[in-house]
Amino acid sequence: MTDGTVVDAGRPAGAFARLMKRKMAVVGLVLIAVVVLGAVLAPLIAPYAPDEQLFDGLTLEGAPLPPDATFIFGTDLLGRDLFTRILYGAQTSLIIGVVANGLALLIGTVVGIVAGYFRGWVGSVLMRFTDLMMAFPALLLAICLAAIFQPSLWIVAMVIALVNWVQTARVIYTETTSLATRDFIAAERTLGAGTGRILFKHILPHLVPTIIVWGTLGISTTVLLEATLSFLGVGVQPPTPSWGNIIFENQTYFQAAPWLVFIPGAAIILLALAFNLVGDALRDVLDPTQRGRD
Amino acid sequence: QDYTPSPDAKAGGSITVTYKDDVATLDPAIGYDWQNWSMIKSLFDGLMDYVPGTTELRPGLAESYEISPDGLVYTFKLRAGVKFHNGREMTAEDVKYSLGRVTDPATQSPGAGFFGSIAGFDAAGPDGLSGVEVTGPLTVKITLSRPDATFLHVMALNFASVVPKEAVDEAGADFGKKPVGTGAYKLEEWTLGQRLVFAKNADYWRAGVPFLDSVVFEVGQEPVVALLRLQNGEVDVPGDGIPPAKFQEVMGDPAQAAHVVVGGQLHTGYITLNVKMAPFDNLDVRKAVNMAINKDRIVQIINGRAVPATQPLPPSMPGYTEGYAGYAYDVEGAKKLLADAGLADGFETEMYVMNTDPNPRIAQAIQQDLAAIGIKVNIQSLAQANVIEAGGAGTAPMIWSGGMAWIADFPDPSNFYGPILGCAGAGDGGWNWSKFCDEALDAKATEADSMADPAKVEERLKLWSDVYTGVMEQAPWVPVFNEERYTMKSDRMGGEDALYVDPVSIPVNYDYVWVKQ
Amino acid sequence: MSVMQEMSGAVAAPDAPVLVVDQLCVAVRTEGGMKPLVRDLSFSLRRGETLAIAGESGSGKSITSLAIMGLLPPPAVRVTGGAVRLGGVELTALPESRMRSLRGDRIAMIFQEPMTSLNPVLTVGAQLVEAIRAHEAVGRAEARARALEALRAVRLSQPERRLEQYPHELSGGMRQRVMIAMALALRPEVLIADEPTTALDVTVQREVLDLLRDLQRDLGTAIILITHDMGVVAEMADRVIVMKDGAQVETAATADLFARPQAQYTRDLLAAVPRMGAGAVRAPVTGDVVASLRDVVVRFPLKGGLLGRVTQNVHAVEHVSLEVRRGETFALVGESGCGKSTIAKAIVGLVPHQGRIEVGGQALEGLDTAGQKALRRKVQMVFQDPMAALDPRMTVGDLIAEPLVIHGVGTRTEQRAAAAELMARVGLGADGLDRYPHEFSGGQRQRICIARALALKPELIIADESVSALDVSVQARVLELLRALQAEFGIAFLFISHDMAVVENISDRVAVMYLGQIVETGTRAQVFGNPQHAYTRRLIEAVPVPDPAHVRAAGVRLAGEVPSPVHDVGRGPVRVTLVDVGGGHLVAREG
Amino acid sequence: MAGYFLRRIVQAVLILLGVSFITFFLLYVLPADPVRQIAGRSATAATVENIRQQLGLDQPFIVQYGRYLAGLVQGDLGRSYLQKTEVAELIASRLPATLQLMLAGIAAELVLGLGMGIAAALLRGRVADQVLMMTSFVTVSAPQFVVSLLLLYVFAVKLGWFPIGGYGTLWHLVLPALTLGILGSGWYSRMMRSSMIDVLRADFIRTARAKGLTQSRVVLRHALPNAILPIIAMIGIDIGIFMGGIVVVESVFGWPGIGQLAWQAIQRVDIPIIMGVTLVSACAIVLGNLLADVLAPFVDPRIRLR
Ligand SMILES: Nc1ncnc2c1ncn2[C@@H]1O[C@H](COP(=O)(O)OP(=O)(O)OP(=O)(O)O)[C@@H](O)[C@H]1O
Ligand SMILES: Nc1ncnc2c1ncn2[C@@H]1O[C@H](COP(=O)(O)OP(=O)(O)OP(=O)(O)O)[C@@H](O)[C@H]1O
Ligand SMILES: [Mg+2]
Ligand SMILES: [Mg+2]
Repeated sequence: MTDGTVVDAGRPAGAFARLMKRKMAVVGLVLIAVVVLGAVLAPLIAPYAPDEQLFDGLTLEGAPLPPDATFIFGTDLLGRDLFTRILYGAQTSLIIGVVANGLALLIGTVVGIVAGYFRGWVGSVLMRFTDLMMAFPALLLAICLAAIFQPSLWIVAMVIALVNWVQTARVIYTETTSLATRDFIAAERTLGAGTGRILFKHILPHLVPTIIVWGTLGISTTVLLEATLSFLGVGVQPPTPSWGNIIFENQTYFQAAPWLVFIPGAAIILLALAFNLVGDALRDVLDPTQRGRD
Repeated sequence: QDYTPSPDAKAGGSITVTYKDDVATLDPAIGYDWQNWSMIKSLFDGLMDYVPGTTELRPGLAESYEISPDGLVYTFKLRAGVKFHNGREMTAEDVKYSLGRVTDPATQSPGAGFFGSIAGFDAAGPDGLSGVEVTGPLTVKITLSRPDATFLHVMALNFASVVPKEAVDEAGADFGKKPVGTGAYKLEEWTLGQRLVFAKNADYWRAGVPFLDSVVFEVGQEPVVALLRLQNGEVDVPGDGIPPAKFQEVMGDPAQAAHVVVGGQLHTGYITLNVKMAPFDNLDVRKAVNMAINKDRIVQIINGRAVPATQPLPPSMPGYTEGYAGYAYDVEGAKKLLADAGLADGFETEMYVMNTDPNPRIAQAIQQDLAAIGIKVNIQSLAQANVIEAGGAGTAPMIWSGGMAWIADFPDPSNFYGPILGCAGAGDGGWNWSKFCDEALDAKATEADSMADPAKVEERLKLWSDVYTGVMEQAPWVPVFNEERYTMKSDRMGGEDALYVDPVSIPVNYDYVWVKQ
Repeated sequence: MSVMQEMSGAVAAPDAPVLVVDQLCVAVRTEGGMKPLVRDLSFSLRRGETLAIAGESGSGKSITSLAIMGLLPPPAVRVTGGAVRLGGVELTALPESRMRSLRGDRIAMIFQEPMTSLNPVLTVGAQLVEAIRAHEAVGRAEARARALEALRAVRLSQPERRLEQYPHELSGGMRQRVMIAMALALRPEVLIADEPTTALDVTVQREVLDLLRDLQRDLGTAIILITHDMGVVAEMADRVIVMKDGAQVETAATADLFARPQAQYTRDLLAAVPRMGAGAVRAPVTGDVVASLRDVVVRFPLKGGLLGRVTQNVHAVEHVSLEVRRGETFALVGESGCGKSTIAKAIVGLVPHQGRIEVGGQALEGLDTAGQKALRRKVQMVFQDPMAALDPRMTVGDLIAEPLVIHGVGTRTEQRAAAAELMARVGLGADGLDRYPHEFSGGQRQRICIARALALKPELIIADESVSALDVSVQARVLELLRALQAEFGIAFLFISHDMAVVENISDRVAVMYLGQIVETGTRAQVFGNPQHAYTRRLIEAVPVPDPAHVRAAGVRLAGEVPSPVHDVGRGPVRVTLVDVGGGHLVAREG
Repeated sequence: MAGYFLRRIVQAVLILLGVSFITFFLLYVLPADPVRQIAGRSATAATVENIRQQLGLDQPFIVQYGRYLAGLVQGDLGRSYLQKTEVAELIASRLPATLQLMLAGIAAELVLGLGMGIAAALLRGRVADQVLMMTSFVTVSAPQFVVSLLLLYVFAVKLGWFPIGGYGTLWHLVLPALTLGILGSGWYSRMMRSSMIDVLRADFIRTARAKGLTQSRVVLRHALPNAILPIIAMIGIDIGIFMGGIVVVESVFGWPGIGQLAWQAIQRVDIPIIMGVTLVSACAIVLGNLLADVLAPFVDPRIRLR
């Protein structure tokens, strides 16, 4: 017996407290906070308007300016301040990387778990549908949507969620099939646990590491995917910046103006990394077999 | 007036040319791409041709021609002894067959429309054109339904190339993969999606050309990489020119800059304003837009690879109105015009633009310029096909033409009018994206094109000049700039620069270039 | 095959000790600081000697052996002091690479949990062959031959086929024997056997013990035998260490310990040992039938050939009929792999079966979800392998409260209180509620499983080898608990065990299974007092007697083919017919 | 097993039908007129109509789709609108290159990704682990174009170890495959790391170590097969990702694969090519997933094909 009051302390709080004890997790949370604040407060912090093509932002030959005292991140090919665009771009990229990606992750996980657990015809149907979605040319769908709807951030978020769950579903499916054969699941069934409970209380926690991997890596890929879709006309249209767009527009210039590629690239990596730090720590905190490790 | 190659020109050798996009077809009736345009020119010949590196017409397979005084009958006398690559001699029948083939709807030639002035065009079918008659083994008489001053240019188009019937019949739909012509080169090898090899046609009817033994085309090559390979000595001519991303670097390095060739181009980049849509149906608004665009800034953005445009025609095009100032950049004036039109508070509209660099950037520059006079432009940056569709359907208020650009098919002012500014193209699906249709100007244009008499050239050009200034008064377009071509060639390449920026044999005239060693 | 040896206590071991454990301390890092698990443990082991470590479940026996092997679970558990010397080499400070070359070769270990200790994706053969080849430069074929020999030595049926099978296709006892075969094949100097026979029925246990003894005799292997079975201790050990709470409470030569136990704990321990014939006489139970099985058949298809057609069937359960009444303890005994667990799984609906199973008058087939859920409330099962049956990511408190949560019994606080109480009743402290299964010892996990099964106070509890890993004192406590619950709530038990002594002590009725069929069934008195079937008799005789002085009649070891439940499609085992020899005592006719 | 395959083949055919239907439908409703592209800008309305009729594009959707299917059954993928070449021929000429690149790319991914993942799991918590995981984020976030060009620049142009793009020999294959490998390795390494960490603390790993197996054997023979299950699923997925993402790598390295073909076709609404490429890649993806499902029981014998 410990001090006797441990009972019902409510583990979520405990988990959070434990999370806060980890340096890396705190670093991650701080980074996320910085990005979110940057995005929200962009109009206040940014030195310029995001679409302002500054006269002195280009050389006479029309070349962008490297980072210096005035333009701390340099300027882009239209003479706009990159720092400003990165700040504003964070808004778009956060929505894509966090919301759209999160939604895709959610759909994928649910489909994967359900299909992997039930197998039988339910699983078959779900997985064949997943195969279908995977085999289906997503870009084409994007182009069509672009033509049908007014391009907007929400359309692109929807498309990404619609397209990106597939891979997660596949991986989760395979892992679930394996988990479902484990004895403790059988034990759980004999206790009378309903399917939902088994799926979400007993199988899901074991998938957390995988989900974290896909979730955090998904941030990078969806942010870049957004750029491709916007390029095809589905997403945000110029001059609205997003981190993916900035890279995409400028990638051929990476030798002539490396800052235009590497700075937004670093921003994406940083965001993904931040989530990963938190995710990893969370996973360790939630994973009992890792107790005692710092 | 014909071309004399440099005395240093030597025969022999092989060069490598790269392109990004695959070569779709080498069928002269169908090929209409950047990369196959000049290839087809080297494999085939038409009755007419251009002096290399210039826009001057010269006879091709026709040794000479006669035009009837009313300008309706053209009689071509063909060269004797011209052989197809399959060894057969070319005859007048082949000319008739070829013109019949290209205008037959079953061929689905994108160039069929150019032959609209030939009598019987509207009834064209498998039996050929009634206006083309064989009057001797080597004479062809072509009768027009209306005088057409551009007809000789049309006869110099790839679409008018002479092809042997038996080869077409044999290859069937695959003629584009197994081309047989009379040109300076013949196709030796084609590995789909990878490379094509052209070998010198030893029997070529023009003495002394081509100089090269073979030309190797490598397709699927990223322009940036092509440049790297050029520096490495693996590539002689990067067919897609210098990519924008590399431009500064190349020009800033004297060693590389020495290999750069600059030339004019029959190109205009413009914004269409849909005159059928409010508020662009208001001339003042269109003028205001014209005045609001800071063309110098846009040229700066594309690294000065263009000159600001004042009118639809590019400066190197005959008929260009020298000294015409167009609409000067004048923000205040533009605002005032808008205010006059009752739109002092501006308005919101959309501009379609093709999604490849640098077009979205140019669009954003335009967007900013228009924002300065209160017009809020939303950019729709889409794939080429979607933009063309929106333009044709007339649903796009504004379109930036870049990327789908108008490079002239032939160096004649009429080429900039018909489909893109005339009433003919203003219908649903037509390429006249501003849907501009002015009957009076159309009549004037028809008149100009009827002036087939070579003696009236000056007069005709004046007429065209009037047509285009007339267009500018109505301001359905904002001509933004005329692009210049910057390309490169390797050390070993010989022949004057004009051959590498040939205004007609775009991008390179393979028949006349040569290698030094 | 050699003839069974006499007790080997007399084998002299004159040379220096092979293994010395000196003041060993092991601790686990917790949020509240370092918590000791083993304290100042010292002992030494000579060549050919058998040292038994007995003691309370959770007293640190497994941890000690892992510490010797250098395999303490990272990162939390660490050696914090003391030394382990193997032939003069200090092991705790040895670099991993040197340690590795010793493991398996000079010092081998048989782990407590057989289910999770074998790699699920490698065949048994691959795992055996690999162990042999890791230490000896022998060819694949030779290693395979040796592996086969080792499997034969532990008397697995159809050893050739077993080589190609995966662990999940074997019964618990079979897996345990594979583990033993693996250690035996390596012929180490020191063998640590952590509850090696726990999962084995008595006849096999007997053979395995004999085998260990042969090994010891032939190779001079020193054995550390961790067991809670005082019978095994009495038969096997030269010396005994009794542990409690991570420390040694007593050590003595086996005979001395049994004759003159010094510490109070040891005395309690010995007193708690169940002895054959000691069971109290119980009144016959005449309650309603809680569960009845009629002609139940379970077969597992085995696929072979290119197209994966079913070529053979495992006839795990063949035409089994039995009834369990309210308030009664029905024991199912039989050798490993005879189908006991399969019957249990069939009753809870985990394996498809033919025949009719009724629980509380309800047939299993055709139940809807709600009906199934209601049924689950009536029947609870305690799985054979506790580690595998507990969700490793839930705290023990949540695990025990799980059935209450599922069936919506009580509020969260009530559930937690109930969990704490159940923990206490199975002899675990409430501080364990917030720990996770892997932080417990084997026996503790078994108790967690039992607590979980008790939570709902079901009508029938199926206990599959549920007290096998418990030390006798705890076992006694748990059995006492079960009995109390039975008295209080009329719970019926289907008690699956190979421990004949326990069965004899607690059961009302007994069924003896052999190769998927019941060969003898009747009341405890009938079966134990008057065993009719030869197999039953053999089982009873094989029970180790917790008395070092006891001299076993020199029986003959089983020889020849071990019978197998696998038959080609279309064939099957001969069906036995049971005849009543009086008073409901059914016995299979032999012949 | 045989029944399983039969069922999966039927399912695969259904999936392909579904894909073909949806794709065809999307192309049908796509507001971009292929006939306009074919007819060219000087064409009259009559010419356009004529071509539309010739191609049967004036027919109702169902008729068009039915015709396409009828052709498909006979192995006829149609003729490209703009290239006027048999689509089957175009694809056949490019498929080998793409397959080569895909296989080599997956191999590179696996070697790099699994290697990094295993190393990171074993070095868990150390600096090397953090560096490796950082690397995985960098590779996942890196724009394909930049990575391709950087590799080309360093290894082909500067060091001259490899040809500057092109197709043919094994030597040509190295850089593009490596590029794909680098770009995809991040996923594998992260997955592998997390999967491996889970497996490494299983009881049977302890058993393996108790046998005195070498570390490499414990990792490769015991942990890897257990950890690789999710990876197998990923290989099936990867085929799809490759099909979508190979365009840039192919174009930078001048690799004559179907990625470039597809990209050009999409830009110009060359419906027969889009359809053909879509079907071929759908086949590859379905096959890849089938393979992943069929392999799963081999990796984990507890899983049964059903
Ligand atoms: N990873 C761990 N973390 C924390 N505590 C642990 C861990 N493993 C074991 N323990 C604790 O250490 C003590 C000794 O465990 P050990 O496994 O050695 O017991 P044992 O003597 O083998 O018992 P049994 O006979 O039940 O197997 C137990 O109280 C157990 O709860
Ligand atoms: N999933 C399966 N596939 C194939 N055979 C199986 C499977 N499960 C069990 N068996 C076989 O069925 C038989 C009975 O197994 P069961 O687990 O019921 O034995 P048991 O009596 O519980 O033995 P033990 O006392 O060793 O646990 C064994 O021969 C076993 O190999
Ligand atoms: Mg133990
Ligand atoms: Mg069992």
